Amino acid sequence: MKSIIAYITEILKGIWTLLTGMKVTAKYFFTPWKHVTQQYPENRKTLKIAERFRGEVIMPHNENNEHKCTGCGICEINCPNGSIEIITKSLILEDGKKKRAIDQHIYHLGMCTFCNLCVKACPTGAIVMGQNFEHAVWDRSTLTKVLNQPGSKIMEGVKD
Amino acid sequence: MDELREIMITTDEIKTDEYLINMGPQHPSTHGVLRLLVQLEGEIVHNVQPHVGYIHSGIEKMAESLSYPQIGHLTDRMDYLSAHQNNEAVALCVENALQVEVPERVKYIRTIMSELSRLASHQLWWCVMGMDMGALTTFFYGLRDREDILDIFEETCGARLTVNYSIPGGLMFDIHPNFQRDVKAFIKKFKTKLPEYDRLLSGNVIFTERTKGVGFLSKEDAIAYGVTGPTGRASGFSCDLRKHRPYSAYDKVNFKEILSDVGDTYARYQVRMAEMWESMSIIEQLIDNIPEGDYAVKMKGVVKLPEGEFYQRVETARGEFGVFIVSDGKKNPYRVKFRSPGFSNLFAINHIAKGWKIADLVAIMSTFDLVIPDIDR
Amino acid sequence: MTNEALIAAIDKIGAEAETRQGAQYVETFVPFAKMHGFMKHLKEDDNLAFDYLICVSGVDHADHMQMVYHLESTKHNHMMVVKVKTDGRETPAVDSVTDLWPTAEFHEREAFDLLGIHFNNHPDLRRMFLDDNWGYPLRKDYKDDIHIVSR
Amino acid sequence: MAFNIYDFTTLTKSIHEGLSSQFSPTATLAIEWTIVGLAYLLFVALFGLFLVYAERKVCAAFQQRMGPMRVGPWGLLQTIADFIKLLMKELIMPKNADKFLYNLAPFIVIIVTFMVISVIPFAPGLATFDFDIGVFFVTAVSSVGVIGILLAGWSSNNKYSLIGAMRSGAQIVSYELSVGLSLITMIILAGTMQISGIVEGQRDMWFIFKGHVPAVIAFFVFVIAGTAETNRGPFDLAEAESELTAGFHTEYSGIKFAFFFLAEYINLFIVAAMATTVFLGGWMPLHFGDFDSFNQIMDLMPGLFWFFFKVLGVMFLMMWFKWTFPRLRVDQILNLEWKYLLPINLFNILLMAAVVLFGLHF
Repeated sequence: MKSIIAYITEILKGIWTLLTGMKVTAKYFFTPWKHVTQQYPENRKTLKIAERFRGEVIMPHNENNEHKCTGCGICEINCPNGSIEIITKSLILEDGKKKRAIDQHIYHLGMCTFCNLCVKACPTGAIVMGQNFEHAVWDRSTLTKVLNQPGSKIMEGVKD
Repeated sequence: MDELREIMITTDEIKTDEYLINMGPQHPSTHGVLRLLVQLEGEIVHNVQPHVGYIHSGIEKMAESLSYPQIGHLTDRMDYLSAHQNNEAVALCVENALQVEVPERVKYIRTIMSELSRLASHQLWWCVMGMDMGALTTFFYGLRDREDILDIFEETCGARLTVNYSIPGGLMFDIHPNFQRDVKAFIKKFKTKLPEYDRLLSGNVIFTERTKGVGFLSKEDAIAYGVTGPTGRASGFSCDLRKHRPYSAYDKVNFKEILSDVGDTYARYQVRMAEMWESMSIIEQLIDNIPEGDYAVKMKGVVKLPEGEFYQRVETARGEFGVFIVSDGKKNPYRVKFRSPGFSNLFAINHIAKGWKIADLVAIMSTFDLVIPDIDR
Repeated sequence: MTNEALIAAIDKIGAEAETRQGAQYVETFVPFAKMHGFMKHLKEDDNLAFDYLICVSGVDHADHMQMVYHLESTKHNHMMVVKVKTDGRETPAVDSVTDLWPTAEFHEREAFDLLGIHFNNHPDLRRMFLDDNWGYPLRKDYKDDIHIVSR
Repeated sequence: MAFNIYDFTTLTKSIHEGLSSQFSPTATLAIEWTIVGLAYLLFVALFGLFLVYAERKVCAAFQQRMGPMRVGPWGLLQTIADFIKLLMKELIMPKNADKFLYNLAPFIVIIVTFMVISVIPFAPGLATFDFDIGVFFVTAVSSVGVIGILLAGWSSNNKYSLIGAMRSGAQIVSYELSVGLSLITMIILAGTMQISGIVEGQRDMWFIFKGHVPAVIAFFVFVIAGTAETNRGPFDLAEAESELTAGFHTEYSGIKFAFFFLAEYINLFIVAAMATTVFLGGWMPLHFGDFDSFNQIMDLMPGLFWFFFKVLGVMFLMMWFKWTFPRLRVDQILNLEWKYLLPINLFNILLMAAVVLFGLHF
């Protein structure tokens, strides 16, 4: 008799645990407006990206098309996977002295692992991390970018 | 009666052919590109041979040509669920070698971050565990709650998974102004969600039947096979480095080392569930007491370690992670070896899974919480 | 056990082992011919009881290979490092410690795979990550012009 | 009788008379067969598509998701797009597969579902076959489906498929028993095996209320065993994707896979429809003995509505099971049957016999 009672209580206990589980899922089934899905391309406007989000390396330019990059190459050294190539040129200043300046700051987005080491190492704060994360392209070669805009020059007063 | 006994004896002697099946490299429950060569008789597992190397990325070789801060970002990509702890291990190793004392603030933040990523990792483990057992709904509940932690990471570290937040000398950034508020909000919310996990899965009679008494690992075997982390602690192997060899701010917090002496699949499950509570308690103790100060010490532009061999152990979500750096005084390490927890844990699987069914093998693997890049490196 | 006592206890084993206090842990150098007996002592001696092998690493030095064993005792909670130099670096070989710590089997397979160190009496010495006719990539003289781009 | 206005007998009779006046009796029969066959095909295809969509939406709601949203408004056309995709996919066959059996298996599975579905009364006058042994026919024929699964698993020449098929075989053979016994419990109450008779017997009250305790037990046993028989979670061992990748249909692609897929959902419908017919009064509206005003209000809704309302309710219950519970192991699934369901069932039959014998039912 004892074993029969044990058998029945075992069944009832088992069913009870199943019912508690079903209660959890039912709670969510009957509150469908609490869904966690975000309809991505539709919600672009309301999408919040953290300001520190590391989407790509960018070089901010001011309204006069000026940046802060001196072409020192520290970012290139700090990059673990060779995503940055610095091509410098030498400018001849008014007083006749030669000065190194950036010609092309080449950035291979396709190789970048977004580790932030280049931005951290930059002595002048010329490069920062941008929040854009939609990098899908049809042609891989377009992932190689030149960060300094054509015709841009270095901001006044920025030194190595 | 005697006839019956004879029949029973003969059925024992009936042997069907053993056969081999490949679980993986593409298999839903191997969590990546792990291949298990399983020798089966009917449904019974007789032998499991793990084959790894499908995503061997040569991180140890790569690290030989990188500087120390750069190595840190590679460790993100090994055990991507414990990315922060891996970063921390490298940072601590370099700091110990240079004998740099980091500010208290850094230690506190590192500890909080470690516990957050442990929570995130255990959440993912929980949902995948449910999925491996066939309860697909757990997958979404776990990921839903993990998303909150990833949002906190995104706000403070700038990345959701490969955070690269701890660097030699301190942290990449200071914490975000909203960090404390968000973490507290998350803890408050998750404290209501965790009992729900228990109601949905832990108590479920099907789940307990499938896990209780399945896949035993004794304490001696856990030590012998070097099985650490929650998996080892479920067997009674007291291996919590946070307790035994405290680093960062773990010596300033009160927490229990979760131990179980049962050693079955359910014990491994329960240890992880209890660890989530402990992690939350650690975060709660620290979050309001983060001291003011710098978030990093000024390091030289080029970090050079003194000549010698350095080893640092940290407790990741999966177990003991070790960084072994051999330095010859240059800016690149001479040799780096990562002792990854998954590697040692995985190879105990043959010992555990022998004699159990395929379904149990899947459950056992699930409680091992394997991350394959961690094993392959 | 303090580190001094640990050094004294290890010194008692003999086996031509040189023990000293390293930067972090107690370090011991053992000749490869006597390493297995020495390791057996480390594990079975009640005062030492190094029952947990944390990590086995191989290092390629210019003229020899070195195996580094990180050991811990779960009973006494002390740690030590055992270092074994191999004879030359072309066909290096040391004894396997798989019979003492089963976890060594896989760490040793990894060392064999990446550094080409042979382990005597290893039950199943196969390549682990790489193909059978791949080189030994963690050796310093490893060259791979296709996969390794040096800057 | 109020619900006669929804009776399909007049419709079918008028079609029959119209055709008879135009054609010879043989031709009439042939045309009627064609119409009925096409109607079933259309129903299975459309209802199968609807069920796939419904399952995805229900599962999404359980998981706090939205489910398919892209194709058509609220993703309504998603399953149609999937169906077109499956139609256009290449049919791949393993090199060493047993070609004949491999091709035969999906047809066996789908034919069985058509055979079972033919006896189910959807509404008054809307059932094709109505034998004396309707319930017996359903249990007998539905167990043939396992042959298709076994053939699929064996002929694919894939070990995963084979394990899945063997599991499925063991499972269905055992659970047939519970399905049969729980139906027998109700047959004791109904006193007939004829499906129209069973439905008619529930005119005053559904059997689940009429037979109270034993009927409720039988209902739950039937739903559990029925879930197991359709290879759905938590009893989806035959295709257990985390263990066996896709189980018996691992090697099937394109339309052959679609057959298995469709058959699974139609089987779900069949189990729900049988539960509805035997326990919940089929197309009978909700009636309670002498409450005439209540019964008349209930009669306003057509039988077809009642039938599908109840069927969808039972199906929702089964989906709820699937999306909540973990999967059982192969030995536990047999334990559940032989140690729990079968004894309960046998006891339940005795109880029901006592209830009927002493007239303790309502």
